[in-house]
Amino acid sequence: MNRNSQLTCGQGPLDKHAIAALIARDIPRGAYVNLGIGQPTLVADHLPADSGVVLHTENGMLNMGPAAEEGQVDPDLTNAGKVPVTELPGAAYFHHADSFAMMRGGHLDICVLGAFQVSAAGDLANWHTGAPDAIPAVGGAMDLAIGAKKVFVMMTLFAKDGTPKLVPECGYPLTGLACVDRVYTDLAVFDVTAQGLTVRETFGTTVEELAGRLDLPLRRPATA
Amino acid sequence: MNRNSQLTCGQGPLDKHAIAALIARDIPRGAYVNLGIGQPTLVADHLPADSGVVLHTENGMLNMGPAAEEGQVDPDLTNAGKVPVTELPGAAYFHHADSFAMMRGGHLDICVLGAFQVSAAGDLANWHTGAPDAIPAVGGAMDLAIGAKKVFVMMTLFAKDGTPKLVPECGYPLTGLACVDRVYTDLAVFDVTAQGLTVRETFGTTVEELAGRLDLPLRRPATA
Amino acid sequence: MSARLCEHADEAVAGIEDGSTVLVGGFGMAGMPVELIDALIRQGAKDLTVVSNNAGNGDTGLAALLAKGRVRKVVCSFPRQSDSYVFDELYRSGKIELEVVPQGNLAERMRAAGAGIGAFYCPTGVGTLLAEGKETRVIDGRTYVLEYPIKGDVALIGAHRADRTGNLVYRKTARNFGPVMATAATTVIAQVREVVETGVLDPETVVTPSIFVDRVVQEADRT
Amino acid sequence: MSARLCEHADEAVAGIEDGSTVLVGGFGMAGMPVELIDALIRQGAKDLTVVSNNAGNGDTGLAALLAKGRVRKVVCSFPRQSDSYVFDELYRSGKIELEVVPQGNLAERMRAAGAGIGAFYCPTGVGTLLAEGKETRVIDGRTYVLEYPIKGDVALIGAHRADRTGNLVYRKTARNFGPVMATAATTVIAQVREVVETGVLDPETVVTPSIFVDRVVQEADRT
Repeated sequence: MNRNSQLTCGQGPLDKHAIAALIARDIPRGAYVNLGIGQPTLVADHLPADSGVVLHTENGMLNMGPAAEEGQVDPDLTNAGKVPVTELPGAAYFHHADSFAMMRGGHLDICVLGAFQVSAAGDLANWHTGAPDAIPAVGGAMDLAIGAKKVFVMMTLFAKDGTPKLVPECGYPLTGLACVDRVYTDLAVFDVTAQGLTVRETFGTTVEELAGRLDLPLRRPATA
Repeated sequence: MNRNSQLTCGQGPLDKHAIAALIARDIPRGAYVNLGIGQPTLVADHLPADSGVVLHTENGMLNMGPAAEEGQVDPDLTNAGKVPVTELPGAAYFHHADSFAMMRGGHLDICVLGAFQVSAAGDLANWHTGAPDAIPAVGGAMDLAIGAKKVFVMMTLFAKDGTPKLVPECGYPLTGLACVDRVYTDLAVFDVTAQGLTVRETFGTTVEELAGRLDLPLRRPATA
Repeated sequence: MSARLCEHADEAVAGIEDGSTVLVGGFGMAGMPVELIDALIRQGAKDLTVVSNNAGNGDTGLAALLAKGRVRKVVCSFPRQSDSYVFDELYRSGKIELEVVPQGNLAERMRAAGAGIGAFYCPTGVGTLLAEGKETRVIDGRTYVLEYPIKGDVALIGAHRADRTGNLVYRKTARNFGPVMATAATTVIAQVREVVETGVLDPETVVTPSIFVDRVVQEADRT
Repeated sequence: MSARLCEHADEAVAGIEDGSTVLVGGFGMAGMPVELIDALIRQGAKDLTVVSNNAGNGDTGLAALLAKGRVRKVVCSFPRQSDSYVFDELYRSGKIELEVVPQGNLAERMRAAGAGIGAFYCPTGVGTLLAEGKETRVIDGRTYVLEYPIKGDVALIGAHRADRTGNLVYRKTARNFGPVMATAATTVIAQVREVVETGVLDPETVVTPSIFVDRVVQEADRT
């Protein structure tokens, strides 16, 4: 575990803990946030104790606490990944229709999701490889993708085989159309804007280098 | 008050308490029932103490008890007519969307409503006289009319001016189409069936007399 | 964002703009946020659309807001009551618009707004005046009317207790429209009888989670 | 009608017919009505459509029902899990149908069934495989997919406590689909840890009112 990774601007590539720390830094105080299953859950480890950030889990809870430690496990209290968790003061429980109404009605400030691919227009593919023998399983991903006020993606910029995951158009089946606001990766952070992808920061690389490796026009931030 | 009116078959016309007693007699044990504002609330007075009938009030409660007596009044606890009421063991409170979902989703066994007119096809008019200067006010009537498994109407058979309230077609604006199952009046009880109106009982009159006064074909029950 | 605790109802209603759609909780007086309505009268916003079950009783609360001429339109299920003379007079003299909505549609349309539903096919009102001109569809042999969400700019609701993050619990039938309206407005302002420390409310019993609540004020006669 | 208290899970599931649509509560193991599922296996109904968030784990509960070949079709949001090998094998060998539904649609479609809604325009899944062939509509500039209710013949749910009339309370995130499924099925059967006398549950905290509950059984290992 590397929970104490510090943001090292300019150095890179970042490991998953450093990406999680970056995301945590960008979550405003008191925000209501859903962290998707898998790597996005690491973001919780990097939220300051006094952040006032309230975590939502789609199986019906606000103010979810950290994973249960030994002796704290309660089979009635799990997160969306079915991992035993804990409860913080100010918690509330609700049923699934209310939980998803909360998501779909635009009440969550931010959700953080993993991705197979994100397109230049902010289309998200994160539920299905489309492989003929794959068993499709979507869970709450499509609801989160269209529901949260801001959708942050956390992923590596390139797949293990070196192909980019930030692409002109997604090849994998979509989770949602034009729903991603920002993409946090090991090599850079991107904003999806009406004018295209804007690079916010790079880690151990440059915008020019990235532009060469991605089949995409990249913009620098207006202030850069 | 005449809470002890007994059903006097063959005698009539019935007063409102006797009609209420008739209706109470026909409500099965343990049924979930909504009693409309006005005269239908009298039905509660005639339910046996051990009936197990559960009263619903659309402002968000099941197992509503009798009207509050002096010293019991709680401004947070009223019925749909805004009259202070009480709570019985087994009560539950819920919000308005849940309360109307319960009604509209077909979960109530019976509702009892007043009416201006009921048509031979079971159309109900009970919310609006259609007069040009009338201020329309519908409340929950349309939701109850289409939602309860059985809709009972409680009314006098003739208006004060002598015109029938059971009519070939309603002249007043409708509350619901083909929604009434049974009509309890001072002179007779009618079932609305696919074959037309069937007279279940008369009080101080006969089917022939009623047929003469109503502009409607009337059937006797199959067993009569 | 977490709810803000306000010292006074005037602070709680600050910034409500002319022309706003204001959802007002309560069923009769139960759950009616009287102090917030009084503060809204002092605040002065006008040309309002008010969505509420009723259209005011007597001379106080909603009726007083209407009497001041601040309300352009009322959307409600039951405007006519024995003491709704303020509304009656405005309506009959053509000084206020009225949209009568079946009570279940009022609740469900606000729920839809809060739940991200674009529109829904509803069994209530089919074949009646209140469905005239509305799209209908037969589904599985039953006719439905298409109904659209009602979204508020502001909701003023009354609740029983709040914790400092804005979680709300209600009491008895005063719950009524509060929890639904809390999901359906951009800014949700709750008047409560008591504010308790966070952690005091049993999480199983919270009816309106803090995510829906923007501002909380404790009733003045209880502070 | 008020709920019937059953002595044993076998009595609670009696009469479930072949070909039924069975809503099964739980999210993972939290809220999963394991004793009712085991009783359903003994009861023998087959050709079932099961609606549940998942498609069974390991060899017990829902997975055991699937393994017995009783289920024709699964409607769920997330069939694939690390230990969903029973489902995986049936699916890959073409022995079971699968309808994947986004989790929010699963909940909302059952809510619609329980609330009398004929269909609703939903923002989830627009432009994806799961909306293919479905009607869409642009409302206020946003595209929605038309979704229809999911109604059950039977719901099997797990709750924490019931009173003798069938009012239910849940515990923590084991609440999940139970309250929604309880509104959406013709016959609702609840497995609870404890049955208490009527009047013991605080009416403010009842999550599923007794009107929705047909049969209640206390878990065998707690009687």
